[in-house]
Formats: sequence, structure tokens, C-alpha cells
Amino acid sequence: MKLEGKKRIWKEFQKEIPDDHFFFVRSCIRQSFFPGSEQFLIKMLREDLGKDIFEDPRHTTCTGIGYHGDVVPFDTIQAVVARHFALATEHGYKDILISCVTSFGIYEEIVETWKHFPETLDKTRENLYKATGREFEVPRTILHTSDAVYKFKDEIAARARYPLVDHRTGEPLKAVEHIGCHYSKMFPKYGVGGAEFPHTLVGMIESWGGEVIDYPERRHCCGFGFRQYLVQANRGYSMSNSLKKFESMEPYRPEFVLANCPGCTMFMDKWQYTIKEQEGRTYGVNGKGIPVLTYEELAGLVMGYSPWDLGVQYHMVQSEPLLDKMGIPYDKNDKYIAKDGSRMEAPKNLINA
Amino acid sequence: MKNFGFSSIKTRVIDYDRNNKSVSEYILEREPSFALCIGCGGCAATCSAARFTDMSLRKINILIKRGENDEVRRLMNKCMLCGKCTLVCPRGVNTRNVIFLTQQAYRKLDNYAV
Amino acid sequence: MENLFDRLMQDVRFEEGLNACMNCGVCTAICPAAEFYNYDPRKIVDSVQTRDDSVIMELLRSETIWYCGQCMSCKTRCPRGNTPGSIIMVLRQLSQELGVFTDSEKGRQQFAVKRTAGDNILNYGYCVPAYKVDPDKHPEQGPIWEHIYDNLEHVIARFGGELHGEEGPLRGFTPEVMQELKDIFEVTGGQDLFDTIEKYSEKKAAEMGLEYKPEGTDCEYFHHVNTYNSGCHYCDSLLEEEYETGRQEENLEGVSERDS
Amino acid sequence: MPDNKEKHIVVIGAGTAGCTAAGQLAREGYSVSLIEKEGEPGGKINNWFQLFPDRRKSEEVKKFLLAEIDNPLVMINYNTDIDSIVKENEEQYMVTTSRGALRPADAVLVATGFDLFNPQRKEEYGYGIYDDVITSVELEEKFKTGSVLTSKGIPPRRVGIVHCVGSRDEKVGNFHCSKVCCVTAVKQAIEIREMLPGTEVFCFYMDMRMFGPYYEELYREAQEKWTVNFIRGKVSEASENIEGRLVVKVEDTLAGKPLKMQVDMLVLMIGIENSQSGLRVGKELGLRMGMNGFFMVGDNHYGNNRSNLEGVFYAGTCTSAMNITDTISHARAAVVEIVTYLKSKVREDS
Repeated sequence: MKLEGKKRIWKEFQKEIPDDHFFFVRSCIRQSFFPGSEQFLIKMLREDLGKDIFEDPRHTTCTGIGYHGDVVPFDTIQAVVARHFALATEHGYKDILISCVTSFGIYEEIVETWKHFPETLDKTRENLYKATGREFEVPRTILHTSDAVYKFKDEIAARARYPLVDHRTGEPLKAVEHIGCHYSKMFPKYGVGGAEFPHTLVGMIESWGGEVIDYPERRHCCGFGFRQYLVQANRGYSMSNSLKKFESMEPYRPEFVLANCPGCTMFMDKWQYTIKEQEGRTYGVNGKGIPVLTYEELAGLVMGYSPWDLGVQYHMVQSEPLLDKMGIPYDKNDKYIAKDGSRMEAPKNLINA
Repeated sequence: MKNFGFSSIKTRVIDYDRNNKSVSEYILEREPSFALCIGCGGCAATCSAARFTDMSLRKINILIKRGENDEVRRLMNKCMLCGKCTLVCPRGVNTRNVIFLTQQAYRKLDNYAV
Repeated sequence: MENLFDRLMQDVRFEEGLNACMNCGVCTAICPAAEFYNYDPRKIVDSVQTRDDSVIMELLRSETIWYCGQCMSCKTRCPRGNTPGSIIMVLRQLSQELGVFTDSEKGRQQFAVKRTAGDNILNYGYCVPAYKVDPDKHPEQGPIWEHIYDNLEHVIARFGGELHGEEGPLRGFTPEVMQELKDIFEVTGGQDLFDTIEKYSEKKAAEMGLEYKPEGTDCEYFHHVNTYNSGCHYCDSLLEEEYETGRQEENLEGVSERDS
Repeated sequence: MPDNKEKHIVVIGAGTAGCTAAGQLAREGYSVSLIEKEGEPGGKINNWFQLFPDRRKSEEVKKFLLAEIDNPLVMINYNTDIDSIVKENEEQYMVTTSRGALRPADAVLVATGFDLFNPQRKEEYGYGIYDDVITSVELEEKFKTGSVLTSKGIPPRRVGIVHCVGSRDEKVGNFHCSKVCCVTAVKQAIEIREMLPGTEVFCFYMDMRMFGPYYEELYREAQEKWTVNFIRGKVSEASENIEGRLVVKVEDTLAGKPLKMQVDMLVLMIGIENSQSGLRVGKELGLRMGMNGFFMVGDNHYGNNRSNLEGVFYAGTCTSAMNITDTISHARAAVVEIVTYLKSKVREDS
């Protein structure tokens, strides 16, 4: 494999990422399944990097899962997204920072549609005004939260306390990255590095000392498939697609998976559990599972934040083998803590626990 | 085990490296014209069986070559050996003999496997 | 009646997504659904471009349009600039509008999608808020999910949030915000689609002799569409129906010698 | 030989078209300046080892081209670029090259040829990333050396050939068919099988466009004699597995199923585009471009050597993808057009 070839592509697909002043939009899945990531992103941008990141609590779901589950019409989602734009406009923000790849893809689709079919923009303005009395400006840039982390990856690397290397041997840790279909497959130009060799996560891993694995099913979907997961009868589709990816990455012995999309992060984690239960198979080294992390979790670990404050303990596949490799100290007893600060009983049957 | 209400699904991708292509080799050895198919579908269009079933000789030809044996077994039994396909083939493939040999090959394959 | 193709064409996603397909199969080659279902997005595009109403109606009533997982990998590769995934979204939309989605097993599942993700939007302002992901209905989420679900308040608090609070993760929305969402759905046809799905699902439930309740996920029809899988969507199903040998194949090497 | 030495024609490009036309014009007694950016004539023919459909050595055609331009009336300028072309008066063009100004030209023949598609633009095939993804031209290089080996230095067990790379593909801005790649693929498949009898060859095609004489026959021979395999489907992506073999994903459209297959070498049949150097000449002159990126000819049926400018003519693949036979015919036809044009000028003068 020739790295120069990839570097050439990465150079071609660079994306304009602003340096400051972001209007933040949350992900339904992330705030429910791993809220630590979004909270750490805000903290890191504000406190560690000194950026302005603004959130209006009135922003709702973008309805994206409903849209791709075919129960929300295109006109409706355009108006809901336009309402988010209206909130950004109201506060004077021009750059939207979206914490979800599904939303990100939808925002792109909508903005592109408005460019190609200006009448749809007019209609959306009319719809939104009629429903809410709001008006909006089309944002200048649409960013995924990983774009921002990518932008500041070297600043994070400069603060690295635990780089992505085996602390005993100094060898780089091998990682799999999973970008998520809606990040750049629909509109390659919006993704750092384009559709085929996206650089967003690769850039982070390499900047922080790790080594990225390119495996045959790298570009394959995690299998979420919206209705293919939402409806129980269809979940075999969803799991089988992840299974196919795990089988393909297994021979490379990755230490962890870095995922971009909320859905992918959840499914590549949870399906390891289900596959283990149903078929008795695991894909990590020594019969373990492969931890699946968000980019904020990884950034936080590298910067030396407590893994439990980042929320890595809320995945099915636990990260201790990775923490041990990186030489990160932790106290297992602090993993699950109640509101009053007391320790709660740890859930049983987690993978790698 | 917990009841999850679903389970993993077998892939339907043709995995060329894993598939057993010996039936194709068996036919090619005995009926070299088998190699000449260009997938035009003339055979399938004229096929008597195709009018009543999902039999497609064009597809069978391809599936044999790819080693998709289960599906070939299923489809080929629908052939009535009328031979109209052989008359229309622009590449002169002896399609009737191909089916004949296919059935023969599977009989051997399945018997020897016992 | 209006021609079905013209009706599909009114959706800009269809207009944008359908150019001229040359059946190269580049979409099917990497389609996650084609990998596991008896499904071929190429054939759907090819069928649609016939502009034949009976062909399109057959699609609208079919299982096949419901197999796509909308990953949109097809869009990246198509050499003719088609987007099979978008075409399918528009077909699904029309199938629901015409009420023929209940003709197929997979189409009927739209009721389950509406009652979960759909209703969550208008009830809570989220598609999948944690407190609506019941571990009993989601065993695949594993014991960690049971822990989070049971201790949601504590989990959210650990990261500086407040469940149903004023801001942060899983904040609650004010009635004004929820009203704005509802009004958007009202104005843009979102509510109409919900009502349509309900109307035809109720009808179908009656036809099938299954109990239907006007809301929630606790009725026979919901349970049925959410969990029933006839199993006839996969490559194996065709084989099991007609071909009954369980024999393992062996290599034919050696057969030719013995034969000659 | 007629004496038309006073009349001077500048031929841009000394490939198949340029050489053929220059030689023919010289035989008609005209003075010709042949401008070539490279250090030798022949153009793309130098890339090729053997030609379809009869597998003759490309060197033989090159010898023919060299003989054509071996004429005292043909002044050859190698390693020369066009700097400017200006219409001097009603009649003539002033051509200035990197080596200085030429004698005013009574006609200009644009024979700038084609560029091969840069397959890095089809990122999904991993050219320039995965070691054993090569182009049809690189395979010819291997044929010239007499051995076809993978990057690991061993003969490939299985070779995949991908048709239509950069052709018929809106994603890279090329709507047109490059015509010659299908038959090139078949030729190369046979050559591989001949050289490496133990190697399997698979061609992944969308349509087999065997447009020339004996092309279809060659296709048949590939199936019949050389058991080359053909799979109808556009390759969607290639990746590398842990053993360094390439994994190809395609739909076998005639079976209606996705298919995956490992190969040791993947050969990309790169298409034909108007050349960058030709485009610069076109811009300099103000030549009209077709939608397909090639120069637009005066008339598709009976004027495909004419341009939108009086005194400027076309020969060869700057107007569309062509094989060598058609290029030579097209170049000869250009000579007829030029001669007719110059004679009509003489009549006007007198």
C-alpha cells in the first residue's frame, strides 16, 4: 500500500473549517446513549481550546431518524431544519456544528436541494413562517463535530498525556476507523478527505500517535439501516452487516474502533454483544471485544481526562484493555456513580469487564 | 440464551473464492461451447419452462460458472429438455447438452458425497 | 387519475435521483441490503424508468422497496448520477400516501416506525430519547442499557446535565417549542402522513383480525408488525421451499476419471 | 510530384494522425512543419506492445509512420511546444513555438491526440494506493519486458480487468465511450493467458463494444480458446486484504447478485480524453469544443476534419476516440480537405 496515494486525495478534499463561533446542535442518539461525548466536546472546545460554542436549548430533533424511517416527509424535515437555522440566525451564528452524521447528511441534502431547486427554499421559508413566524438565513458552513475535533487535532496532540501507543513497547496502537455512510458518501465535498478515503478520523488517530488499519470492508455500512433496526423483525439485517465488518477487520487485530456517527458507534458496540450471545463469537485479541469509541472519548483519553468522566464505561464493550495498553490509570470502582456521589452496583455481563 | 427476536442472515453475495466451480469444469470439459455464452438471453426468451416458472437458462449458465450450486440445483430441475434454446443460441452453445451435463454432474457430485 | 410516474416526478428527490440507468450494477455491488435480502436496487431503478404505471404500482405494493437501509452508498458510485436510495424514499412515500404499503409484510412495519420514532418526535421532541428505548423491546442493547435506562437520571447528572431539565442532554422542551414542532408537522404534511399511516394500519389490523389501539405500542397489531418475519426475504428461503437436499457438496475432482 | 512548396502547413502533433497527414501532404508537394512536444514521433503508439485485433507489434506501425515523415518537405520539430498561434491576415496563421516563430502557415492541422484518463480520479479503485492496481498502459509495459509479475514479484494467479475506467462515467465528467478499451481488454486478457497459462482472467464489463473488423472474433477467441471469463457489471470498489490481495466488489448483473472476488492484479482500462496540450492549442486558436470535451467537428457526417475556423483542420483522436486504423483514415481525409482548401485559395488568388 502506498500512503502517498491517500495523502494526495486528502490534500484534494480539504474542507473549510472555521476556527471559532459554532452553533451547536445535538444528536438524539448521542445524548441518550453516550451523553458524555457531547458534554466533553463542549467542555474541550470552551475550556481547553477557548472557543465559542453556543447551544440554544430550544433546538429539537432534526427528525432525521423519522425521515430516513420514511414517516417524516421531506417538506417537514426541511422546515424543522430551517427552524434550527432560524435559531442560529437569531443569535448571529453562521456556522452550524452538528453532533450527528445523520443530521449532518440531512442538512447537506437540504442545502444542496435548495441550491438546485430554489423553489424548495422559498417553500420552506413560507412553511416555517406560517408555522412558527420564524425567518432564517442559510448557514455559511455545515460542520460535523468531528470536523471541529479534526481541525484542532494537533492542538489536542500537543496536550497529549497518553498518546495512542503501547506504553510498554512504544509501538503505535492499531485502530479501525468507521466514518459513517452519511458523512461523505452522499456529498463527498462536504467531508474531509472525500468519500473513499475520508481523513477526519484517520487524521486524529495519526496525529495522536496511532496507526490506522485499512481493511476490505472499511467502507461498508454498519448496518443501522433506520427501519432495519427500528423494527425488531429486521434487526438481523443490521447485525449481519456489522458482523461482516468485524470478520473483515479481525485478522488485523485492532485495539479499538473509532467511530464518527452516533448510530455506528452504538451498533458496532452493541452488535458485538449480540453476536457473542447468539453465536459465541468475539473479534478482539484473546477472545475480547473491540472497544468502540467516539472521537471525543478518544481525545479525552489522550489528553488525560478520567475515562469515567468521558463515559467510556457506558458501552457494552469495555475499554480497560485499551486503557491498560495506553497506560491510563483508573479505578474500576469509580465507573458507576450516582447523583449523590455514591457508587452504584456495576452492570453485569459487559464485554471485556 | 435470550430471545432477541432476530438472528444473523446468510449472505447472498457470490463468494467466488469460496464457491465450488467443479460443475462448471465438468461441463466445459465435455461441452466446450459452454464457454461461448455472451448472456444475450435468447435461450431464456424462448424457453418453454420460463413461461411458467422462474427458470432462466441465461442465469443458470452464469450461476454454474460462479459455483452457485444450490440455486442451479433449484432452477435446472424446471427444464423440460425441449431444446428450443439450442436452436436460437447465436453463439452455437449446445444449451440442451449443458443442462444434461449439469444434471449429470450434480447426480455424481451428490452421490459421491454420500 | 394522475399518472404514477408523474406523481413521483413531483418530488425533487426523484427528479434529481433518476437519470438514465444503464444497469451496470455498481449500486447493487456494495449495497448492504442486496447483501442479505433478495434485493437489487438496480432493478428498482430499471423498473421505475419504464414509466409503466402497472410496473410502478407493483413496486409500491411490493416487499422489495422496503429492504433499503438508506445508507446512500449507491449515490457515491453511480456513473449516471442516479440515487437509487432517494428514488426508493419517494416510492415509499407514495406507497404510504396511496395506502398500499399495508399490502406487504415489510411495508406494514411503517406502523411500528410511526408509533416509535414518529410519535417520539411529537411527544418528546426527540426521535429516540433514552427513556423510550425499553430494554425489554431492545434486548440487543445489553445489560449496559438496562443500567442506563434504570439509572438515567444519575447517568445524565454525571455529565453535568439534568434529565428533562432546561438545557443539556435530554432536556425537556417547553410547550411552546413542542407547539412549534406540531405546527410545522401540520403545515408541511407531516401530520397528514402520520394520519394516513394510522388510517390504513387500522384498516389492515381489522382485516387481519388483530387488535389496534389508537396510540402506544401495546396492541396486537403493533406487536405483529414489529416482530413478525415470514423469513421469505432471503436467498435461503427460495431454496428451502423447492430444494430439499441437505447434502454437502464435494469437489468433483476425480469424478471425471471415474466417469470416463 | 506536384510542386506546392510555397504553401506551408503546420501539423501539431507527431502521433499516428500527425505523421500520416504530414507524410501525405509532403507527397502532394507541400511544405510541412511537424511540431511534437515529445522527443520522438509516434505519440501513444509508443506505449503499446501489440495491437488489436491481429496482435501485430506496434513497432511495425511506428516504422510505417517514420517512413511517412521521412521526406525532405517535412520539417520536424521535437521537444517543441506551441506558444501562440495568431491569424496574421485573411490567409495565414503565425505559429510561434518554444523554439521560435515558424514560416507563416497557409493551413494548420490540429493532430494533438488524446490523454489517457488519470485513474486516480476513480478513487474507489485505489490506483496509486493499492500496489497491484495498474493501468492498461502499465500492463503493456510489462508485456514489453516479457514478464507479468505482481508487486511481490510473483506471477498473478488471477487478474481482473476493469472496463470503462473514466469512460461512460458522469462522476468524472466523461459521458462518452472511449471505444478502444473493450477490445484492448480482450487483447490483453489473451496475452496474459498466453504468457501465464495458469492465470485466470476476469473481465468486468458493462457492454462489450466490439465495433471493428475481427474484434468480435477476438472476443470469441478469448472465450473459446483462452477461457477468459466475462462478468457483466461495473466494479464498485477494490480494496486490499491482509494478504495483500485485492478484493473486488461487483454485481454479476446477469445473475442478479452481488459478487466478490480476490485478484492478484487489477488492470484498469483507462479511457481517452482530449489532451491537455491539445486543449491549450484549442484555447489559443479559439476552437469550438464539443460537450464531450473533444474538439467539435464542422459536421459529424461529412465534415469531421473541419473546424470552426477557416484554414484549421483536425486529424485523429482530438475529435473523438478512435483506433489506429480510423485515425490513419481520418488523417488522410484531412489531407484531402486541406488540399481542396488550398486549391480553392489559389483559384481565388488568380
